[in-house]
Amino acid sequence: MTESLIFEHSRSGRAAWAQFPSDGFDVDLPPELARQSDLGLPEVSELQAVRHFTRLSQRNFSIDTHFYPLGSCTMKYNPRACNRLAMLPEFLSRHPLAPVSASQGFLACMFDLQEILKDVTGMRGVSLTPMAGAQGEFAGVAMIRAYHDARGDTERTEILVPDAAHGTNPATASMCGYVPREIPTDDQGDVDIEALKLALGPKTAGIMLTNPSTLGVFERKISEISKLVHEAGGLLYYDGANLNAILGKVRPGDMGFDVIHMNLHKTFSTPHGGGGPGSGAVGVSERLLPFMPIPVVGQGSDGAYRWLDEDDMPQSIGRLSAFMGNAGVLLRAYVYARMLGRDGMHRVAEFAALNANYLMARLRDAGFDLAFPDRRASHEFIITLKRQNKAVGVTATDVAKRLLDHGFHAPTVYFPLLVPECLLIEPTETESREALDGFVEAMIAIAREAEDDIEQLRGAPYTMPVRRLDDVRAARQLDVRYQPDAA
Amino acid sequence: MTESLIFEHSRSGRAAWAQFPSDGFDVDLPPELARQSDLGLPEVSELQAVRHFTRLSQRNFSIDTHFYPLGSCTMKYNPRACNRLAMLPEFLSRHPLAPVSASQGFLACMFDLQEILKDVTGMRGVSLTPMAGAQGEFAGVAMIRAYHDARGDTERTEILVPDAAHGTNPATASMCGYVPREIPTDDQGDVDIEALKLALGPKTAGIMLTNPSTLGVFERKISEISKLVHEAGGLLYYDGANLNAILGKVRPGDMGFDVIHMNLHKTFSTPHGGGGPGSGAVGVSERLLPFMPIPVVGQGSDGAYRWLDEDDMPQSIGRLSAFMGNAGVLLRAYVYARMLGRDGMHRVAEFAALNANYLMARLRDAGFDLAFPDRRASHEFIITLKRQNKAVGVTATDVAKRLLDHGFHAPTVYFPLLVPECLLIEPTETESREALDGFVEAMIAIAREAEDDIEQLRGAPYTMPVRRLDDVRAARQLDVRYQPDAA
Amino acid sequence: MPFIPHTETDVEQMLAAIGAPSVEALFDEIPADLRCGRLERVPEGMTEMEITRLMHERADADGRPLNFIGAGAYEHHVPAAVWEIVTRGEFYSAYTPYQAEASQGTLQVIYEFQTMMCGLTGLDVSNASLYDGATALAEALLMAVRANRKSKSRRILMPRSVSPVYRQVVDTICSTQGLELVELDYDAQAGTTPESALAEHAGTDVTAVVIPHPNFFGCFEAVDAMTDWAHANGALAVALVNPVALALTRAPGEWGERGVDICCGEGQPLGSPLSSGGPYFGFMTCTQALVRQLPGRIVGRTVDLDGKPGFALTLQAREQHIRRGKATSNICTNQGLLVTAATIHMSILGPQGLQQVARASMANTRKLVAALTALPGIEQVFTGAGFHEAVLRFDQPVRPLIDALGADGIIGGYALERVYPELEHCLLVCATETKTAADIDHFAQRLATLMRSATAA
Amino acid sequence: MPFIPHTETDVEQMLAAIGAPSVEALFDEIPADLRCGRLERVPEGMTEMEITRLMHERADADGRPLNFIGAGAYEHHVPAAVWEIVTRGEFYSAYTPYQAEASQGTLQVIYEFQTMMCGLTGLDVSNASLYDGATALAEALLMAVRANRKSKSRRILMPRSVSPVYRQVVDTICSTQGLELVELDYDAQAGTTPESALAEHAGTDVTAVVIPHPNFFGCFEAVDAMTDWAHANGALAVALVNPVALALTRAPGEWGERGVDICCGEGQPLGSPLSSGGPYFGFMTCTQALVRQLPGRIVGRTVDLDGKPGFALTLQAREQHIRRGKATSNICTNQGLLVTAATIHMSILGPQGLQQVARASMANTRKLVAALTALPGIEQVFTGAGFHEAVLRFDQPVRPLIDALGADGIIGGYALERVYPELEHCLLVCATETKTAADIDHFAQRLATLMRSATAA
Repeated sequence: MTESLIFEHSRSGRAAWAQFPSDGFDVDLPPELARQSDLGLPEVSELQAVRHFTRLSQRNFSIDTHFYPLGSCTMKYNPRACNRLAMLPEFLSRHPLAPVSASQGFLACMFDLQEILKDVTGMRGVSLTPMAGAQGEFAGVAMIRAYHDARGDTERTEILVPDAAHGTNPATASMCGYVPREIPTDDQGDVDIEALKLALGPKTAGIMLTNPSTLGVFERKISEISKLVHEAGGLLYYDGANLNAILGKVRPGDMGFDVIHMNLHKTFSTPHGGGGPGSGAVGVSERLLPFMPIPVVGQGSDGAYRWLDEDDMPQSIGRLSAFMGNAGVLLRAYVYARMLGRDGMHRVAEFAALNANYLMARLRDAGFDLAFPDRRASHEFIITLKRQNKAVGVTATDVAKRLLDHGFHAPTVYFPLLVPECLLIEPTETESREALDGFVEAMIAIAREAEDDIEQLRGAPYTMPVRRLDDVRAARQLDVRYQPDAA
Repeated sequence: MTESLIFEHSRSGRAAWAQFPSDGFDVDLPPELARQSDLGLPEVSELQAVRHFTRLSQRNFSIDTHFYPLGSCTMKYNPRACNRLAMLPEFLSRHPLAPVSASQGFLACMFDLQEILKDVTGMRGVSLTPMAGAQGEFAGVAMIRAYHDARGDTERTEILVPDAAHGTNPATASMCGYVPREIPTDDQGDVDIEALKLALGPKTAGIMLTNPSTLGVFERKISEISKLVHEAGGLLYYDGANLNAILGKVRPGDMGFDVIHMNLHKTFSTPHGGGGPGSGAVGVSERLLPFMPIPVVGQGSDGAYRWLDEDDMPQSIGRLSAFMGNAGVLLRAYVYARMLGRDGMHRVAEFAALNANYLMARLRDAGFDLAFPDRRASHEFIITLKRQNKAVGVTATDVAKRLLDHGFHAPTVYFPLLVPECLLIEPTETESREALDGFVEAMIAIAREAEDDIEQLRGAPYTMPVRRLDDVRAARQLDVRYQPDAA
Repeated sequence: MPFIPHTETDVEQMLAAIGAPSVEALFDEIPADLRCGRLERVPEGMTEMEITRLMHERADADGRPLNFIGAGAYEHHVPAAVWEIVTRGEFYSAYTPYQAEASQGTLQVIYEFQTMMCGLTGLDVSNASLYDGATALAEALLMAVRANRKSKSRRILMPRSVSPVYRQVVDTICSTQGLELVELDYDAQAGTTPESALAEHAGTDVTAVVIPHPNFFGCFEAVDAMTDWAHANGALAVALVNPVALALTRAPGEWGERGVDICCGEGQPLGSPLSSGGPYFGFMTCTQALVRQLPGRIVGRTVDLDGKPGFALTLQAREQHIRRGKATSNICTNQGLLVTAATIHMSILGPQGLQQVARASMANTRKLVAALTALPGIEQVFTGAGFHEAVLRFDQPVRPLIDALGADGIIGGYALERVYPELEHCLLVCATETKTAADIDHFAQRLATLMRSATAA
Repeated sequence: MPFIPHTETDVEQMLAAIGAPSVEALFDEIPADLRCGRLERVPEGMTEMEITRLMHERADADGRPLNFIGAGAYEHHVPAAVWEIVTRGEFYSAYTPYQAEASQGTLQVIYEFQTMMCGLTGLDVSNASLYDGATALAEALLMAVRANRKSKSRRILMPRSVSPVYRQVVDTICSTQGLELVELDYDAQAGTTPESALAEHAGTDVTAVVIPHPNFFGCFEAVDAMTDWAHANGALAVALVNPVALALTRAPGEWGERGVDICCGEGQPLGSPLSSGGPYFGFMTCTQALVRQLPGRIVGRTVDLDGKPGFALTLQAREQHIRRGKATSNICTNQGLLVTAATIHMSILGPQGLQQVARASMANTRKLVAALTALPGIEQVFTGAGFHEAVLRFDQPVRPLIDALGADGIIGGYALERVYPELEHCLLVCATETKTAADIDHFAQRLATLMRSATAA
C-alpha cells in the first residue's frame, strides 16, 4: 500500500494546537521583511503526524527488525541504554556554551571517552569533534598537511590511496588540496609493495589505509609499509572504518599509524539513524598532538575538566563544527564503551571474526566463490557472482533484492570496485549463529532460483512496499520535492 | 510470515550479559527450598529480544497506525506528552510508601486531578484508586451497599440493569452480592419506563446506567428515572464508559446520579495498552462521600497534601489495591486534562458528536441501516446488517474482517446484544474528516463485494499476518502455553 | 483546539451532510435544564511546553531518594530496552485484541507471558494478568470458592504474615460475597506461620489456605507442610509469591506432595517501575483442572483458515461480556502493557539474570541487616533466612527517624507498628540489587548519627 | 559477554565449520609482534544498571539551568511525539537507504524534508542535510566556487556579523582549497553590514557573498541589497539563515531581484534538542540550475517495476563513492536522524506553529532586553529590530557576572569580547518561547543584585 505524503494530509487551518502558544505576540518586524509566501509546511493534526511517521517507520529494514549484514557498515546492535542515557533531560537541555562550572558531568564523560579511545587505538591524543567518518578523514589529512607545513616541508603534494579504498579517501585527499594517487592491490588483497615503492618519494605527504582493508583481509605487510612511508617522509593515516575487526587485538598506533579516525557509529555502536549522525573521533601519535582539531577536553590539576581551545593549542587545524561535534552521539559511544569494558573490547573483534569466518565457510561450502579464498576473513568477506553471472546472467543486485524477500537486508554490493558482481558481507559480533544459518539458507535458495527461474529472480523484490525502483528515471526526471500543482 | 516464539530463539547458556550482576553473591537459602527445575524463561541475547518484540509490535493495529473506531472503547489519540511526562525518572522511581514530605509533587498532581474530575462530572468527591472501569463499578456498587447498610436499610437485594448494558454491570452487581435485574429498552433505545416502575420497590438498591447508553443514544427520560429510583429508595450509578459523549455538555451529578466511575483510559485518553492498564476513578454525591475507597488525597490548611485513609474515612468501603491504584495512568490523565483545559473539555463531546453524526449520515446515505434511525448519534452509533444478512448471508464478522484488509480496525461487533448483526461505531473526536470518508468508501466497497462475491468476503482477511482464526479449536484444543516436548 | 483536526470548512460541510444547523444542535436530545455551563473549576488549557515544565518541577520536588523500602513494591533494574519497546505505539495505543488477526503482536506476547508464568510457578495455566497482586489474591480466593465445590464454608485461612494491605483489599472485595477470612498468627521468633496455627483448624471445613512466599516480613514459610495440610484438610492451597524469589526457590507447583492449586502474586518486580504504586499487574496460574474457573483473559494458540498457527483470546465463555451476571469475575481490562513489559523483561534477563537479581537482592538485604544491627539499639526481630526484606527493632520510635532520613534523601523503611501493633519500634527494610555497599554504608552512617542525636535529646 | 549471543556450543561448532582450532587462530594473519595485550586503561565493564546510575549522577551534576543564551543553538520546545518516533528502532537503527525498496520509510521522510526546506527557503532543491550549520556554510562556499565558473578568484565576502565560530570552521575546511575569505566589517550602530563595506569590492572578482539572516547579533541585514549587489558583481549570493526566522520573514529565494543562489543554515532549531552542541544538522537548498553542484545526498521520487511511486537516492554520480577524488564533497553520512526529527517537528508545528514560535521568541527577547536595560549600567548596543538575540553592554566586566549567575542556575548569555574585542563588556542574550515573564524577572533581579554587589565591592 502506498503511504500518502504528509502534504496530502494537509488542510488549511488544521494544526496541532497543543504545540505552540496561541496568544498574540507583539513583534516589530520591518514591513519590507515580512513574509508573504506560504511556508510550504503541512497543516496536520498531531495524530495525523504521529500516524504518518509511525507508518513510514514500518517501511524500513533496520537492525532492530532484521539481520543487516551490510559490509563495511558494522550494523551491530545499538544498545537501548545508550540512547536512553544520552537522552536524560539534563544532557538534552545542556547548552553547548554553558559555563564549565555547570558542565563537569558532561565533560567527565567526554574526558573518559577520550582516554578509552586512546587506549584502544594506541594513540597519544584523541579529539572527539569530527562529526562523521568523512570529517574525521578530513581532520586526519589536514593534520598531516599541518605537520608538513609546520616543518616547512611544503613540496609534498600527493596522498597515496590503495585502489580498494573507500571513495571518501581520495575525495578527502582532494578536499585537503592533495592529489590522490592510487596504489594497486595484489591478488591476495594486500597492497602491491613494489608499486608502493615506486610511488613513494619527496612528493609523498602520506598514505591512507584501512586495515583490515575493504577487501576484508588484514594487510600483513603493514610494518613494512609503515617503514617505507616513514622513510620517504610521509605519514600513515588509518581509516577507522574497519576498527571493529581488530578491537583489542592490534592497535593502529602499534602498527605505526600517525593518525586514525574512528567511526563511532560503527565500532562503538551508535545508531546509524538512516544515514547519520555519525561521529568520527580522531586519534594521533605524539608528533601530531599539537595539530588536533579543537576543542578537546582537558583536566586541570584540581581534577576539574575544561575545554582546550586555540589558546591551549595554537597549532590546531582549527574547528570543525560550531561547537564540539556530535556530543549526543559521543555520550552513546561512552555508555557503550563502559558497558563493554576492557574484556568486552577484546570480545568485539573475536566474535566479529568468528561470525565472519563461519559465514564465509558456510557460503563457500554451499558453492559460492570467495574473492580471497586463501585468506582469513576479518570481520567481513567478499563473495563474487562472476561465475554465476556468466552462466545464467544473475547479478549482485538480483541477489540483493531477493534477500529482502527472505527477510534479510542485503550485503553491500559492487564494493569494493575491484571485485566483479561482489557482495561484501559483515555479520558483526552481535548476531546469533541461527541468524547466520538462516542467511545461508536464503542464499542457497536464491542460487537455486537463479538456475531454475532467473526471470522470477530478476523481478525481486516482491514483498516490499515497492518493487524494484527505476533509478535511471529518478536521475533523469528529477523529482526532488512535492509540487502539488505540477502533478 | 510467522514470527517464531521467543522460546524458539533460546539456547542454553545465552544471556543479555549487561543486564545483571555477574559476581557470586552469598545467599543462605535453606537447601530444601532451593529450586531444581528450570525457570522456563528463554535464554536470548538482548538483540534477539529487541528484534523479536519490535517485530511482534508490527503485527498490531493501533491508534498510532490505524483508524480504530471500536465502539464503546473511545480509541482516540493518546498524546505522547502524557507518556513522556508520566515517565520522568522521578515519577518512575517514586516508591508508593515514600513519606508525604518527599511526595508533594506527585500528590499535587493527584489532588488537582481529583478537583478536575469533580467539576467535569458534577460530583462532590472523587477517589482515584480503582484500577479499571470494572473495579470502579465494583467500588460504586459497594458504596451503594455501604450506604444502605449504614442506614440499616438491609433488605435491598436487587440492582436494576438495562438489557443494553455492558456485561460488567450485571457481573459487578453479582460480585457485590446483589441480584442483577434486567430492565428492557424501548424501540427508541430509551429505558422502558413502565417496566422500570414495575421493577422498582423496597428490594431496589439502585440502578446502573450509562448515558448515552450503549445503544449510542442519550437517555432522554433520565430526570424521570432519577426521580423514580430515588423515590423508591434506590441510588443511581453512572457507568462512565460513555462519558466522552457528554464531556462539558451535561454532568452526571446534574442528572441525579449518586455515583459514577470514569474510564480514564477512554475519556482521558490514557493508553489502552493492548488491554490495559485502565483506570476507573469514582465520583460520588454528598451522601456517598464517607464511603469512598481509600486512599484519597487531601490538602491540609498549610497547603500540604496528604493521604486520607481509614483514620480519616472510617466508613470507607476500604482499599482496592495494594497502594493507590494505577498512579502512572493517573499522571497521564492529569497531563491530558491540563492540556485540554476548560475549553478543550467542552470540545471533546462536540467533535466526538460531530464525527459520529457525520459518519452515521454518510453510512445511512450509502445504504446502511441504522439501528436507531430517528435518533441523534451520541459519540457512537449502530448499524445493523440484518437485511444484508438475510439477503446474501453476510455477517458482521465478515465486514469486520474485511475492513482490516482496507486498513481500518473493525468497529465493535455483536454488541449491544439487542441489535442483530450490528456494528457499534465510535470514531472519536481526534479523527479527521478524511479518515471518516475513507472508512465510508471501504464500507461501500465491502457492501458491493458482499453482493458480488460473498465467498471472497468470507475468506477475509487476506493481508494480515494470519487469515481468519479458528476460535472453536482454540477453546477445544486448549494450547495456552508453549510446551516444546508436546509439539 | 488541542487534538481536534477539524477545519472550519470541515465543520460546515459535515454539519451540512448531517443536516444539522450547528454543533450545538447535535445535543438537542439532552433536556435543556440538564445542560451544564462552562466548567469553571477546570483550569485553562496549557500547551505541551507549559505542562512539560510544570511536570518537571513537580517531579523535581520529589527527587530520586535512595530507597530502602519494599513492603510489596521493589526497586529493580529494568533494562532500557523494555520500556522503549513497550511504549511503541503499536503496543501502547492498541486495544484488547478482540480482532485477533489485527492483534497478533499483543496476542503472541501474552501467550509467551503465560508460558513464562507457568514455568516460573510450575503450574499448567496462566491468565493474561489481573490488576495487581492484592486483587489477584482476592480473585484467587473467589476462584478457590468456586473451584472447591466440596467445601461449603467459604472459610479462608489467611496468615497474618500476609501483607496487611493485601488482607484489607481481600476484605473489601470478598466481604460482599460471604467469604470468611480466618487469621493465622505468626510465630514471634520465626516470623512465620507455626504448624500449630493450622492445626487448630484441622477437621473444620476450610475452603482454601493462603501461603505467602516469602511472607511480608521476608521470611520463608513452611510451604510444603502448609500445602500438604491444605490438601489433607480438603482445602485448596493458594500460593502468594514474589516471582523473583522463585528464581531461587522451588516452584509452587512442586510444593508438598501435589503442589499448590492456585498461585498468584504481584508482577511488579518483573519490569514495572515503582511508579508510586502502579500500574503494576497481578498474575495467576493454576492447575489444568481449574482452568475454567480462572478469571481474566486467556490467550490460546490455534490455526487460521490456511492451517497456519496464530493466537486468539480463548475460553471467553467465562467472561463478563458473555456470561454477564454469572461471569467468573467482572474483570474486563487486564494490565496488558505491564504484561508486555514483563514478557520483554523476563526475556532479556532470562533464567540467569533473574537468579542473579534474586541472589544480589538477598545478599544485599543481608548486608543491610548486618550494617544496621551493628549499630547500638538495633536488632533483627526474626530468625532464619529471608528474602528481600527484614524486620529490625529499634530502641526508639522509628517514625521520627524515617522523617529525618527522608529529609536527607533516604527512604529508610516501612514502620510496622501501625499495622502490627505488637511490632512496636519495628522497621521493615529492604535492599535490592540496585543498592551498593556505599549506599548501605551511607544509610547506616546517617542512621547512626540520627539515633545518637535522638538519644542525646 | 555483553551483546555477544554465542554459547560455548556455538563457538565450538562454528570453529569446527571454519576449521580453526580456536578463536585466536582467526587472527593468525596479524604479525605476532603487533598484537596488543590487555587494554589496561579501559575500565572494567559495567552493567547497564551501574552505568545508568553513573550517567544519572553526571546529568544531575550539570542540572537543568535557565538558559538565556543562544549564539547559534536555540532552546525551543520539541513535541514529545518527535523523539518518541525518531527513536523507533526502524528509524534509529537503519543505515543509509542504499537498498531503496527496504528503506522507503527513511527515503520518504527525506523527500518530505527536502520539500519543506524548499518551501521555507523559497528555493528549488534541497539536499538531505549536512553535518551542522557551520559545515553547511563551508560546503556552500565550496559549492559556490564550483558553480561560479565565471569567477576565478575564489574570493568570498564574509561579513564579520557571521558567527565567529562559523568563520573559523569555514577557514579550517576551505583554507586547503585556496578560498580567500574577505571580511566585511559591521556598522557599529546598526550591527549590520553597511552598503559601503560591499561597495569597496565593486568591480573586483568576487565568487560569492555570504548574507546572514539574522546575523550573529540577531540583527536583520539588508538582504535584498546584498543579494542584488552580489548578482550585479558576478558573485553568487549565499544566504545563511535561521530557519525559524523564515517563518516571519521573506524567503531567501525572494530576496532582491532574483533571489539567492544557495541557502544554508543550522537546522537545530527544528526539533534538535540543545544536547551540548550536537548532533544537529546543516541544511542547504539552491536553485534548480545548481543542482548538480549540490553536495550531500538527495532523494528523488520515481516509479517501480509496476509503475507505482517510490523513492530512491538520486544524482549519486556527484558523490564520493562514485566520483572518488572528483566528488563534490567527501561527505558520506548525513544527519538522517535529525532530519527525521525536523520533518516530524515541522509537520507537527506546521506553518502556524512555526510562526508563533518565531513571534514568541522575538517578543520574549524584546521583553528580556527591556527588563535588563531597565537596570542601571546596561544598555542595548545595536539599534533596529532583532530576532532571537540582542547585544547588551555592561558598565563592568561580564565574565564574573556570568559565573555568578551560573552558580544560581542561570546561563546568562554569551560574552562577546573574546571574539569581538571591540565589544568589551558586551553580552549576547536570547530568550526563546520557552521563557516566561517570571523567568525574565528572575534573571533581571539576580543580575541587579549581582551588579550592585560588584559595584559596591
